[in-house]
Amino acid sequence: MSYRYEVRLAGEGGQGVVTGGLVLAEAAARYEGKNVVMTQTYAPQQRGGPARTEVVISEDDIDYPKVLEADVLLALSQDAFDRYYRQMKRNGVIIAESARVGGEVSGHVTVFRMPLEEVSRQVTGSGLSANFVALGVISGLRGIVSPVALRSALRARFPGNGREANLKALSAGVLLGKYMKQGKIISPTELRQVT
Amino acid sequence: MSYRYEVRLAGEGGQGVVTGGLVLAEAAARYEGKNVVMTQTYAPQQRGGPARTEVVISEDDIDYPKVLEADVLLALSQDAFDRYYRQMKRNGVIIAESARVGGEVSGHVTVFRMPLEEVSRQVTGSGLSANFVALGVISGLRGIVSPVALRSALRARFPGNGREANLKALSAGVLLGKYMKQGKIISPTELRQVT
Amino acid sequence: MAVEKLPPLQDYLRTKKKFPTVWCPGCGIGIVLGGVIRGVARLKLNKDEVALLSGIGCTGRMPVYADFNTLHTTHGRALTFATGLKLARPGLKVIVVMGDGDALAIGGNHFIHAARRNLDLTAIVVNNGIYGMTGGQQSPTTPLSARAITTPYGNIDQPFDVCFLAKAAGASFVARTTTYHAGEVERLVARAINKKGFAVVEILSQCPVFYGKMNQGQNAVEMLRWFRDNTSTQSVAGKIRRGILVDQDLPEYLGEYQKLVGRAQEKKSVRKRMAAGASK
Amino acid sequence: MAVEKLPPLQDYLRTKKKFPTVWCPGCGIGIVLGGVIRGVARLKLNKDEVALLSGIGCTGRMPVYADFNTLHTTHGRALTFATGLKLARPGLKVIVVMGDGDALAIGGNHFIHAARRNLDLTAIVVNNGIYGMTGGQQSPTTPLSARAITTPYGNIDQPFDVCFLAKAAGASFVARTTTYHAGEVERLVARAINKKGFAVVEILSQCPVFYGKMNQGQNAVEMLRWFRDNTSTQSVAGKIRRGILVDQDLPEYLGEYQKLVGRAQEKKSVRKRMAAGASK
Amino acid sequence: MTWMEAEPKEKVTFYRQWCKNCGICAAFCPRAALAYDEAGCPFLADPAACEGCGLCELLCPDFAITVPSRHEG
Amino acid sequence: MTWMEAEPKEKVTFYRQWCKNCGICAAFCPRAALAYDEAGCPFLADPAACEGCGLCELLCPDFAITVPSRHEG
Amino acid sequence: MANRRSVRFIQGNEAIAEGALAAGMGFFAAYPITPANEISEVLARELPARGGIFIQMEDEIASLGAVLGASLGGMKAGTATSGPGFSLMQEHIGYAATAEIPCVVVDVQRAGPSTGIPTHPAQGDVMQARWGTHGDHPIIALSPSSVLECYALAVRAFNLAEKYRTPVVLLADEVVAHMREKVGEWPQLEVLTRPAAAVPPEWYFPYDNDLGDVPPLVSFGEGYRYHVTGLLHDKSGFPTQRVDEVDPWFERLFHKIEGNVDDIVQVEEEGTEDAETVLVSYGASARSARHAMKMARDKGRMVGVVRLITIWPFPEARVRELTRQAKRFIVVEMNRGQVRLEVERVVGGCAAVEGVHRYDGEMVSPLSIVKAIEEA
Amino acid sequence: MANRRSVRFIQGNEAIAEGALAAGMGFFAAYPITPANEISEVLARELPARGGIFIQMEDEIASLGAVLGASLGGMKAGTATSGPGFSLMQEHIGYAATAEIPCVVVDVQRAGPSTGIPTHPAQGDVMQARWGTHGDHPIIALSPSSVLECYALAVRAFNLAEKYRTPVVLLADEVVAHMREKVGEWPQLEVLTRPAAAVPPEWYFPYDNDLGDVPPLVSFGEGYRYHVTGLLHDKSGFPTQRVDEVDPWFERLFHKIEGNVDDIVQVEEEGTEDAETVLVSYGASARSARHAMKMARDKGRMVGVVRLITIWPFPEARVRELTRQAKRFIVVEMNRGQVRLEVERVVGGCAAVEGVHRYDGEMVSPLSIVKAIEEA
Ligand SMILES: Cc1ncc(C[n+]2csc(CCOP(=O)(O)OP(=O)(O)O)c2C)c(N)n1
Ligand SMILES: Cc1ncc(C[n+]2csc(CCOP(=O)(O)OP(=O)(O)O)c2C)c(N)n1
Ligand code: SF4
Ligand code: SF4
Ligand code: SF4
Ligand code: SF4
Ligand code: SF4
Ligand code: SF4
Ligand SMILES: [Mg+2]
Ligand SMILES: [Mg+2]
Repeated sequence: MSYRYEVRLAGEGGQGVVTGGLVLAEAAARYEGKNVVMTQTYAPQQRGGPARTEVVISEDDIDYPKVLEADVLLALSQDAFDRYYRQMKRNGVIIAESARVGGEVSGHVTVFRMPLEEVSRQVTGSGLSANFVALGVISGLRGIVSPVALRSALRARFPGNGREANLKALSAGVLLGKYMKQGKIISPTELRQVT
Repeated sequence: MSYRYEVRLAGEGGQGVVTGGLVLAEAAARYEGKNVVMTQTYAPQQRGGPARTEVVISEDDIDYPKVLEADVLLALSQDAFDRYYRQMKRNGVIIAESARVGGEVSGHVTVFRMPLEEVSRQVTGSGLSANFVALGVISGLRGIVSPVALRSALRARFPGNGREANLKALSAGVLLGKYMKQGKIISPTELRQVT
Repeated sequence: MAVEKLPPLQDYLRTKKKFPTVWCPGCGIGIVLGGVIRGVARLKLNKDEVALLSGIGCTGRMPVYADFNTLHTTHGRALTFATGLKLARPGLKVIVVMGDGDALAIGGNHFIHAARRNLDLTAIVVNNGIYGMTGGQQSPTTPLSARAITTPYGNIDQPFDVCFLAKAAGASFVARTTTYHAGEVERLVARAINKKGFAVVEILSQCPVFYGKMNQGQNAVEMLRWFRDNTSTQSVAGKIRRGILVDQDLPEYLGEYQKLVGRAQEKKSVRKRMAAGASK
Repeated sequence: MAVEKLPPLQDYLRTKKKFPTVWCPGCGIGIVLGGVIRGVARLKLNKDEVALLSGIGCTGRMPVYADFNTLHTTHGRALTFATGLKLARPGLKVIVVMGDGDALAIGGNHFIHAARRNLDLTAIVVNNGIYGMTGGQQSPTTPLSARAITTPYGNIDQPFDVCFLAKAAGASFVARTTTYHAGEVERLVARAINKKGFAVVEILSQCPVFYGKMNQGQNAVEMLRWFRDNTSTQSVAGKIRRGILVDQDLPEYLGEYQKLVGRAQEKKSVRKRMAAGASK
Repeated sequence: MTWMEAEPKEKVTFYRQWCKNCGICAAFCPRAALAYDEAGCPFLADPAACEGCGLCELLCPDFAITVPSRHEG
Repeated sequence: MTWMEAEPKEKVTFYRQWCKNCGICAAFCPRAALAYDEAGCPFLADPAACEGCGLCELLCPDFAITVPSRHEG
Repeated sequence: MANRRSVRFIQGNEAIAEGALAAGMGFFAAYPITPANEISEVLARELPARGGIFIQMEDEIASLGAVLGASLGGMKAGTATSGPGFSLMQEHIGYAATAEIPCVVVDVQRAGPSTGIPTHPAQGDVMQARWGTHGDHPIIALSPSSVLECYALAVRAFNLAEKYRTPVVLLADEVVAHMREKVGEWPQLEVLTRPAAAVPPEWYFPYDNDLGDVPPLVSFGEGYRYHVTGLLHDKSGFPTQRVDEVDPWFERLFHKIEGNVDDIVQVEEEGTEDAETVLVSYGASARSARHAMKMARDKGRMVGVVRLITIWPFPEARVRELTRQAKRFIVVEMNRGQVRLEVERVVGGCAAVEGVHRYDGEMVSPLSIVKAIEEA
Repeated sequence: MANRRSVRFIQGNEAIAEGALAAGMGFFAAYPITPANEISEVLARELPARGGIFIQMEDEIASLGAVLGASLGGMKAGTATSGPGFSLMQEHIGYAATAEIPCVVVDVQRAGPSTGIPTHPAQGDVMQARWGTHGDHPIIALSPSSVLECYALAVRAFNLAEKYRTPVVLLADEVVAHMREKVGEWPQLEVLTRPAAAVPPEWYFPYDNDLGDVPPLVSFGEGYRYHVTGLLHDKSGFPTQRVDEVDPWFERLFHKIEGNVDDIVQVEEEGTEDAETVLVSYGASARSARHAMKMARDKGRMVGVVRLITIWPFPEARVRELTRQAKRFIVVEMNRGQVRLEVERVVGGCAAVEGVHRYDGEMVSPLSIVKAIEEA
């Protein structure tokens, strides 16, 4: 079996974890020719309840479609973090929205707490593209899917409005991710420069 | 196993085979202390379709509740006769309404074709009590259930109107049955005298 | 009305197979069957283009006798089958006969929704105020304080006014008559078949064996007399109104659906053209 | 109206457990819940003597939040449970909240039969013209040509007039209001609870997330404005009538059933006496 | 004799096999032209009185009566 | 702070935890007395204007507003 | 004379109605259907005379809905139907199982599938009684074989429903329902009533999984104000999706039935002590089987009968035990082999399993059973 | 680039809808329910654009009723629902089986029983698909495991429905229905259409039992004017109670399915050639099983997977065959052991039968399967 890359995006309804997952998955599937399975879990709440998307990426056939141990967890809410921070691979990475998630994790997992919404606000004027900032970070940091593929997938999903803002957020995330990969810590002012 | 007496009453809806069966069964059950099971088969027709009642009488427990091979078949219609004349015990007796049933039966079964409705009309003024004439015949001829028990059961079933006519029909039948038992053949005129 | 000659009725009946009918002597359902067949004959419809559907009940046994495309469905659901059939075969005249229990107890929802949707169906409710088939239980049209097997102390449920309900639900055509007025049955059924949209004909009918027997021991003749004496084509106090109660032109479902298909196909071709343009 | 003080609302809510609600921001169902609770509070009913039932849907989630005897039944069937509960416990005030799909699509038959039977129940229909819970499909009250997930080319089904249907089916009390008229909700619910017999209150409500979004992208505020501007307590052309549309005194089912019990017991004792006499 | 072939030249024809003796036809004949035989089946007792109105045919629940003048062929 | 204990002496009290920022309350206040803070929650921006009519309480779908003068105790 | 007067000759359906009354049923809602109608007929007359409630509803779905509402209101409640109506009741049967609301559903089986032959018998709904509703759920089903047993099992059905807070199906068949037998005074049978809550409202949890198999059900209107739903729920009755709340509930739900099979399961045996061939049957068919057994024994065959009084939960243990001695099982039923599937599964190759099946609206004849026995 | 454009990343429900369209479905009637809604969403858009009919009905009973009417009118017709709606459809499923009207019912299974957890997966309706309606009747049920298979089995479901004049249940589950996978151009699949009658109207019998397993069904309105009923019927379609007419019909009805299992039954196997332990699974759970198999094989365990594509009729022959070699069967399913009962029955003691079951709304994890494998 070739490597099985497992990404879990979790937060609340309205935070765009499903759209984020979709763009990530389509990028890998349509633009990089990988096998990809995406699943999502719905809550009874119409809006605002817990939302979760899981994307499994592999060169091989994918049997079990859900995340067993995540390579990457995106936690956009405290609840999401608390539920899932344990189900990680060795050397897994957690990217958490610093404005919403607190708490410590010990062990072999790296946690990046980042002001994703703040970044989104800075680049797009609204916090709504935090999901794409996060996708960019994941791409920049772990290289699962290339920024080019992500951009193409995003363009295909958003033919009209929202496209430009989301692309900006994505690029900002990519840059951030690359910085982080180099071990840099980014101050808010640097952030502003980056984006 | 003690003797299992099986009576099948068959005809069309409206001819009173169910009521007849009920009186026969209740006579045996309530007034002679026998075990009795009665079943009936319904047709889709509201009125006028084939109707069938089966009464099984025994001193013992009765398991199978339907007639296997009848001791007595009352056939009030041609259809009833054609359907059931084969399913008889050795030495079984078929009592058939002569105004409605034709056809020959060979073998170890005795067929009495009798103008039951005519008798009923003569004694009660209407042909509707033919079923009770037949019950009387069965009692008189085979003695399965005593006339006294039949009369009591009939009285219990018909508190009000119809009681007297039906009782008359029953008595006529009993007499007829006794005559027949003695091997007598009854002409229409004799009939009139009997009743 | 000029007396118009009808084709011989046996042309419309499965005379060789299924007669005499299962119904009790004097039952009104046979009169309704005659009316329906005369209505069809009056319109000179080809038997192949008529479908007669029913639910379950004594009334539900009607299709067996008529030489159309006939469908005996489940209890209460005939209108749902009719909806599918009519949409799939718009060329068929789809006539649905139902008992009062069939149409309005278990089938009440389909009845009001069919009326609302206004698909071009003809719904005939044979209202005998009782469940005949199952042996005389109350129905949603059993009159107050009437006796039935399940109302031995008199009925306390308000009965439906079938026609008013059909109207409130949105039917295009609503009419009422009785088995005594057999000629009206024929004419109203013909009118209903010709009406574009959901058309309801309520026919008060006699079940002498259960309803009649349990209620003053009326026989068929007495029940027909009651229909004669207690109904009127005028609004008369104390009498049940007969005749056409609603006849309005509302958008019929099939027609609307055809338009919708047009919109959908236009949209699709626009989408295609745009896609073609984009790929240039 | 004199301003009357109400008890603190939290007394009626399961505040510790289930808040905030599952509903989307701006959804009208919360306003209706408030109105129902204020209606109950206004009548100073003991919480133990109130039962709040619902079917399935966004509206169906209402009972969870109210500190009464609460029952979340199956889709469309709440009125049937209510019928059993009320007959078994006549002392309970039984209030049934239903969505438009719940009450009138799958539940339409129970709705008209409950109205016909006229048992003392309070039926509240939260009419948002859409299926909220399942993601925005058309409902039997979706206006003509409106968009829904299952009417991408515009709705072609005639909508029901809920109040007219309730009237035709036999309800004792029928009223209509909107979530914008939240004070009316409270008053009408109180009136409906106090009415002996089957009482219906239809409340036009906003589903901004599906209905609003798919139809001119209206948000909650815009939808409430629409209710304000397009309804009236008077008969005004082009406006939807609000207020009490039917208020009639009909025999209530429980009362009639009590009388029936009396008749039955009398008959039984007569039978017994006759039997006793006969055995002498 | 099959259905509808019975007594073709009469004003009113009866198909006895299908008659269930319900009593409706004679009860409502406006000219009292019908009567019942022993078996309960109707017959045209007063042919002269019959005006061929067809009511008996319409009201018979069992298709046992035809008034030929009202039909084609 | 539990529900309804918030700011008991105000003309209008808000329970922010339940507010979903729907925008209804301020939109319909007849005296335009309400405004929203950064988080989208309402506050009584013009206490003097408020007439205590209670509409904001009635229209809030989330029980996040109380007008204490309209309640007992 | 007094004796004679107390002897009656009545139908199974009437006995079911009288059993339900004896069990304390105060509420009955139904929709007419052949061959269950006599049950309603008796109850429409008798319930009001006792102050109870009889109501004819608009359909079968509504009937069971009303029954569940009444049961939550504190009345023992039941309904009766046949195949087509039983199919329509399936959603509410699942609701009753999930919300744990006691109720009794009488299904008088008639020849199916679909409208079938409404007036003829069958036993074609046996698997449906177990599996007719969606999702996993436990159920109890009983099958009477005589008029007396119609009465006794009606009482027992209500007892089990209350004791285990569960829907109970009384699976009769047209033969037993319409058959008339002689009955005397009814036997005095124990009648169980719903236990009261032992705790005050603040401590009451309608679905407490730590309180043993069956937490007591307090009626609506008695001051306990809890929530009931068909969603999966926590111990208070509120909806939950949490696995740690759902799992213990499921465990209790199934355990209350599976852990009490000794109490719930009843079979009757005749001749099984020394039987090489065991006839497995139930309801009216068991009468054919017993008749055949006697005939076969007369011919010297070692045949016994196990009659299933409880069909669900299936009397697994007893059937398995019998494989120690019996070489053959012949399942006799008026269907195409439904209980036979269970017998095959349970016997697991330890003995031959055959069947004598009939599903065209007629009873299985004892002669065809004897033939099957002799064919070995 | 062309290739990339034809690659889509879609949900199982969308694939089902597209498969139905590819199969020539012209009529779809449904009532909304989670998690089946996307099927309606696609069809509400696509059917009218192709001149077909999409109609949302007032409930599930009406939906299937309309489907049957349309099918008799000559259109291929289907509906989609989930557990609660599937329960309500049971009466009409029996009608379709009895009147032999082709139709497809998609049941996207969600966590039950009752309302359960509407957004979570389960496979709890497997036995219901077989036994949910009253009376004996045959049925076909298929279970897809991937998005591509959602498409392919939708086509196959319509083909089988038409070929055998029978209702076919497409038993999906929430995982497969909502899961997204990459799909390219759909494969070209054979599409069967209803055969025309070979005889003129006078000679046509819609239920001719002498014409082979499946007499052709002529549509209403084509000049054949026959009768259709849910009552047991003779070869013309008219009601009958005659055993000599009913029995041959029953025989053909069951034979058309049971006699054609080779055509109808499909399983997919991996690693069964040398497996000591065989995992039996289907739908989404089969993905867990295959994952577990690979893990176990990595650890040197001889494990294989039989994936049931056809669930009903049960792939009895193949499972029985496997007992020659396999010592253990482990049934993996999102329910409390439904297919497991069938496996136990069929294996008949020739091998151990165990199960890994989960029914709380979550998928079976491959790890728990591996654990079960290793526990032996
Ligand atoms: C689902 C279902 N429930 C009940 C029945 C039994 N049933 C058959 S006909 C009928 C009612 C008959 O009354 P109505 O519809 O008024 O027709 P009528 O016989 O009076 O013409 C009933 C309840 C059934 N066949 N199916
Ligand atoms: C038998 C059944 N069919 C379908 C569903 C799915 N379902 C749940 S809620 C709902 C309709 C919701 O619409 P409405 O009643 O108008 O309530 P709203 O959500 O708009 O308040 C449907 C179809 C179900 N739960 N049960
Ligand atoms: S029972 Fe009543 S409705 Fe049915 S056939 Fe007889 S008279 Fe007609
Ligand atoms: S979906 Fe619509 S009805 Fe449901 S909670 Fe949201 S806004 Fe309200
Ligand atoms: S046609 Fe008219 S007048 Fe002549 S017999 Fe018939 S009803 Fe009487
Ligand atoms: S109306 Fe018809 S069935 Fe009745 S008596 Fe006259 S001919 Fe016979
Ligand atoms: S009480 Fe009335 S005036 Fe005061 S803030 Fe609320 S809505 Fe405005
Ligand atoms: S109405 Fe309520 S929920 Fe909406 S913004 Fe105002 S306080 Fe918040
Ligand atoms: Mg009727
Ligand atoms: Mg709604």
